[in-house]
Amino acid sequence: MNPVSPAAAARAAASATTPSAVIPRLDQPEALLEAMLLIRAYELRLSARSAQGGTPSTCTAVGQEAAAVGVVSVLTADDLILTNHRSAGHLLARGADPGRMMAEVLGRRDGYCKGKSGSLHISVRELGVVLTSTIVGGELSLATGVALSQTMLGRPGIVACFFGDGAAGEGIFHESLNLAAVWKLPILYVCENNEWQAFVHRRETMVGERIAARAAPYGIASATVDGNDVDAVRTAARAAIDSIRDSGEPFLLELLTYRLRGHFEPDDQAYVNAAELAAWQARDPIERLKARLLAGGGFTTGDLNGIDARVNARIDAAMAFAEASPWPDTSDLLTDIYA
Amino acid sequence: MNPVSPAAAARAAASATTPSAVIPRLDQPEALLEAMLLIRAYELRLSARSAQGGTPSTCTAVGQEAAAVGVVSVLTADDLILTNHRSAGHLLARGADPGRMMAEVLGRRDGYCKGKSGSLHISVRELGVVLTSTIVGGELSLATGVALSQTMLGRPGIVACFFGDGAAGEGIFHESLNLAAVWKLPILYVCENNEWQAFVHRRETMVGERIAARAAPYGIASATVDGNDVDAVRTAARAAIDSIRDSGEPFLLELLTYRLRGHFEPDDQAYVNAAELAAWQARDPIERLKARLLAGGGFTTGDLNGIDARVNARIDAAMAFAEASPWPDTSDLLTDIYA
Amino acid sequence: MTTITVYDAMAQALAEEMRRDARVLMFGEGVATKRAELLAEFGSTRVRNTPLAEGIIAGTAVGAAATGLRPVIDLLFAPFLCYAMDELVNSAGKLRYLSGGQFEFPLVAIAMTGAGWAVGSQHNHNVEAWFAHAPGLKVVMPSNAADFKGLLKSAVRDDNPVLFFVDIGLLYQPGEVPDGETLVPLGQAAIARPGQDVTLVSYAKTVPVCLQAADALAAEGIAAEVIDLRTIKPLDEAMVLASARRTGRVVVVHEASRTCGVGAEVAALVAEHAFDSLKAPVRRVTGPDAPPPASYPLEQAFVPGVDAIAEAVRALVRKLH
Amino acid sequence: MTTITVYDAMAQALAEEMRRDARVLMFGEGVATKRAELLAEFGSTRVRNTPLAEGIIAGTAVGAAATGLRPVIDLLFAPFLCYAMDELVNSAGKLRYLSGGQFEFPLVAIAMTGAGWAVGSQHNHNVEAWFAHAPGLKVVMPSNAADFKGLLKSAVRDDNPVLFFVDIGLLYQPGEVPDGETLVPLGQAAIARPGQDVTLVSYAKTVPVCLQAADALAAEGIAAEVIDLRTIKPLDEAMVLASARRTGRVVVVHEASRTCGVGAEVAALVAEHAFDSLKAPVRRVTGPDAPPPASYPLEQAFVPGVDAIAEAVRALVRKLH
Ligand SMILES: Cc1ncc(C[n+]2csc(CCOP(=O)(O)OP(=O)(O)O)c2C)c(N)n1
Ligand SMILES: Cc1ncc(C[n+]2csc(CCOP(=O)(O)OP(=O)(O)O)c2C)c(N)n1
Ligand SMILES: [Mg+2]
Ligand SMILES: [Mg+2]
Repeated sequence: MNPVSPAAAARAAASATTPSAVIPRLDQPEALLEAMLLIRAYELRLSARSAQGGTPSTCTAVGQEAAAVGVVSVLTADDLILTNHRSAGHLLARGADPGRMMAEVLGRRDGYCKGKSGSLHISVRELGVVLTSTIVGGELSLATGVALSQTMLGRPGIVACFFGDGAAGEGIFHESLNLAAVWKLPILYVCENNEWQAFVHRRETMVGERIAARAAPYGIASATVDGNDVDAVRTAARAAIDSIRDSGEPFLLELLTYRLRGHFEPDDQAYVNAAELAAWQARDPIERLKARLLAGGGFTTGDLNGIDARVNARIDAAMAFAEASPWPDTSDLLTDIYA
Repeated sequence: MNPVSPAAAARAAASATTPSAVIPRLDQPEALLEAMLLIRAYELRLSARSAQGGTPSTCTAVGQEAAAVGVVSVLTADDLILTNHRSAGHLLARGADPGRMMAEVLGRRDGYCKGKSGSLHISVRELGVVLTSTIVGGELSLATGVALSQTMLGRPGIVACFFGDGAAGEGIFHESLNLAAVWKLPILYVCENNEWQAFVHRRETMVGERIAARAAPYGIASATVDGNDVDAVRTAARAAIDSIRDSGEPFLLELLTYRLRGHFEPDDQAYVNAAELAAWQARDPIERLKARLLAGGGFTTGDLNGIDARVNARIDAAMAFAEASPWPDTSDLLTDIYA
Repeated sequence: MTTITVYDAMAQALAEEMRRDARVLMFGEGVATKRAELLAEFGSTRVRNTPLAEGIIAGTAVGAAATGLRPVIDLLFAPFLCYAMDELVNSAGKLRYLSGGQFEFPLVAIAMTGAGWAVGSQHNHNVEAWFAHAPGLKVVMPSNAADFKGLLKSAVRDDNPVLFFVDIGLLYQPGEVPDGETLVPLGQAAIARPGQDVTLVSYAKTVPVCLQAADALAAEGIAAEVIDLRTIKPLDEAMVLASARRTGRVVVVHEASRTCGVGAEVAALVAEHAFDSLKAPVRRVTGPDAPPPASYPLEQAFVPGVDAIAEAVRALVRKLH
Repeated sequence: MTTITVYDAMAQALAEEMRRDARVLMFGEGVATKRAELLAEFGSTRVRNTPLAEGIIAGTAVGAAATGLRPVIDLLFAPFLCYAMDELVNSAGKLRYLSGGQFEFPLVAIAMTGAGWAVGSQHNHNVEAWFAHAPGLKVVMPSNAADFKGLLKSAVRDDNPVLFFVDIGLLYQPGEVPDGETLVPLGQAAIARPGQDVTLVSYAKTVPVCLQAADALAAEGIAAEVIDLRTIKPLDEAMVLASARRTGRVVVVHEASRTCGVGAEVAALVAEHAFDSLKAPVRRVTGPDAPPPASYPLEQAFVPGVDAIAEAVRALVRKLH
């Protein structure tokens, strides 16, 4: 017999799961804006490139930058993140290198997943972004186990699980919430309700307007907030995390936002109601933050242009890095299957 | 082209799905009691037999007879029923022949499913008891389709789908409710909350006490009622069905009851809290109905003994029929796979 | 003959069958959005979007099929079938049998799979063998526009549950489709190219690859027969075995992973029932036992190529010539 | 050596591994109720009941395995795996690969299957081949108490997701189990009985049936070698092929349905890699492509019996003697 105490096991395993890369501090308005601009620029650059052909398409979250940055900015380095097919915002806000992300999207060797993932399931373990799944609902099924490890191995971080309004239609959403409630797992369920589920409007898929209403039967606390207002998102996410830490129980945060581009590039959005789209374009989270900073935040147009320029330079460099990255070797086809 | 109108298609398909066997009228107290006694006697007879060995075991619903009889008694011949592994009550209340049911349990040729089902998935199409599944949640996944046929083919009946508190933990429960709400399907979801999910107490599996609370987020009306009081069940089920017919929308009826025997025969119930069991034994639905009939229903003990005797005679005959039924032929192994 | 893509061939099949039989309806995530022409012609009762929930999409189809409708469902990508296994396998595949024949399940479940879009193994995973291994189901996986149309129409008319797999790489391939009613019976393979030296057995996207390999081999004087299974279950054993007995050499080719794949079944059938005619080992050229990767060159390397097929044939022919 | 049942052998394996490694935990529907001795020894944090929801049971195990725990889950009966396919196949099997090797998934998923309890095909359905066909998973299916113990312990120690199938018919079979630490490595078949005339390849409940058939054949002068695969994936191809090359005659026997089953894989391997040694066709004696029925005599008829196996062997030996 060689008994291992849970604490010792935790120490042993900790190195492998505690985020080890540099996680940026996003607590100043400028940093928040820069993160949102970086996400936007990253997604538009890839979209433009794929429109020309020859580059794999992506699911962009243009219009949802405040949701991603708002939540991720209030997480600590100990917290873990699970995300899905529409992950660029979560990853970049957490500090992922846009160059390695682009390399992954292009299927290159320097991608975070050696090119095997492509855009749809990018995990970056050293940043605590684990087990990304493009199966809608996949991350919801895994978050409970990740949170169970956190509690059983005595780790401090909570688990933030990002998913869409569509995912809340999968049965596994319900199973996940129920187990998290019964086992008191420290999970922040973050539903980015962007009104779309691929080519189907959310209203076609449910009676009622709020995903958050689904938390109550499980005894799970919830809140719904304007997801296009980064400050509102931060405040709500902080409160949610406090609730998780105080109660030891999960929380469901619903962020009301909108997918401004199509489901998957290219997408002509012919099926989208033009007035609805226009109304949400007028609520663009980046423009709103910019306006706020200009109005009372002590920023000038010049300041903002400066941030834009920095971001564009980073994206240029990232794309150059990605394009310079070699293709995987054919032998890589058979690696990483078994441990 | 050979266009077929939906109405013509309905006529063509109707013969195959409208219940064609005799469905008993259960509207008098005596008939209700007799149905409940028949179920009890049926289950106890099979349990006693399987305790001796050599007879396949069953999942009994002893203690839940008021739930089955109460709901089934207010259905019309046009309505359809889906049930599960704990189905004897629903089947017998609907008028299934206990002899053919026992033959099925014993795996004999005269069973309703030629012996291929055994006790766990008995369907009787001619009685409108369709698509019985012993996969917990199975009936919930199928009920929506059955109800879709009812509406699209212009058939009058609603669909009553019986399931347990455990099944409400499966994600498919959530998917079923949501689709039924969005597509306005005429489904009476009947949850027999019997406090047990095989060897796990319901309280270990959920926060809160009511399955019915899970209907609200989908905009589905619900009610919770004493499932051991056959009159209360009938009243609630009638109101639920009226609601479905008036609104064209589904309804979730939760019946609070208790599984007085084990999950699957034999089961020593060592894991059951004795006080809880005793409390529920004291609320036995059959004893309650008997007491009511004796107190103010104009029945004498002799009347009730007469019913008991009739029921026992039927069960004796049923068992004799089942035992006399031949085994299937080995060639039956390969029939009924494809249409 | 008209030349149309596989996508359009399927659209024609669906429209024709919905026109013919009012009991046919179609639903799935985005079906009513993406198949706007069906929605326009048949209305929102028969062409429906659904919530994002494969389990209930499939379950609803199964329940509806048993009670008078003839649903066609689009489950998008084959890995999403993982959320619908209970409904497809335990209900559609078994409830006829378990009920002693009381129900029929005339439904078609469509799913896309295969390399071509560089989307990785949560979108690209060839799982047709799972459904061949499960009882009570039929499995179709065509290779060209005419068969897509003719088999989809037959699938809709079949009284059993049919899994209809669409190899992504073929979706926008044009092909000639006969004018007028086109029905291809389920369970019938086709000789895509006759030959007497070796039999290549394949289906879906690797059929054209086998044909290319056959071209290359012809130049070397090796006449390869190419059999397109078209239906995986029921498998046209008679045609496969007849060819194997004629040529004495068999190579099975598919993109799905090797272990317990359709190629294993074909090889086993040949090794059991055409053994006396065999002049050489039965070879399989298949995708590896790996998850298909996203990276384009790796994804391509996953799929059996012309060279690998031709080389497998050469080895067999060399062996005993 | 101590004689214990398969059930007790598994209980010992679980208790020993949980004692050895605090990261091992076990959960499932009724696990804490039914394994009261584990609950008593390891407490309610490490031995848990769950809600009735296979998807989240499996998903939780996968998420926990990737982040430091080593879960064992009991999913009860194999058909219920249909509710956990996404978690097992798309997550556990693929996320290591798709992440470029960032995660490991040391987990064991236990499920029962097979004839014996007359419960019908929604409880009894041998689907081990599905998981052999899916990438990134291991699949174990032992035939006797010692292997159940030794393989379950190895499965718990393995850093990959292991499907551990328990043939119901064996659960209360007694068998000798070595005293002290018992480890049986994954991926290693065993020669259950040596012989030189024919190779019977099998696993789980049909191994003892093959041994009985071998007894009967021995009386007729036919020496059958019986190979117990023990692990379905990775398959011990070397041992199977070596035996096939030695005997020149192979019969594969299992209870699962024939099409695309493990027997197809074994037959295909033999037909490809031991072809030159073959003296007769490769035969399969398997369950039919039907859902297992509940009725006892039909359920028995589903399972390959001694006579069918012996007759298959006789036909091969007759053929070329
Ligand atoms: C199980 C499954 N079903 C369907 C899909 C195809 N699909 C990918 S994203 C998507 C829409 C998801 O909607 P939502 O959850 O709201 O997230 P969003 O894309 O809006 O961020 C769909 C249907 C999938 N990847 N997985
Ligand atoms: C998918 C699935 N999981 C597990 C089981 C095993 N099982 C059969 S009945 C049962 C308990 C069901 O509980 P509930 O839904 O409350 O119904 P009850 O038995 O109490 O009537 C379980 C776990 C099953 N048949 N199907
Ligand atoms: Mg959305
Ligand atoms: Mg219950």
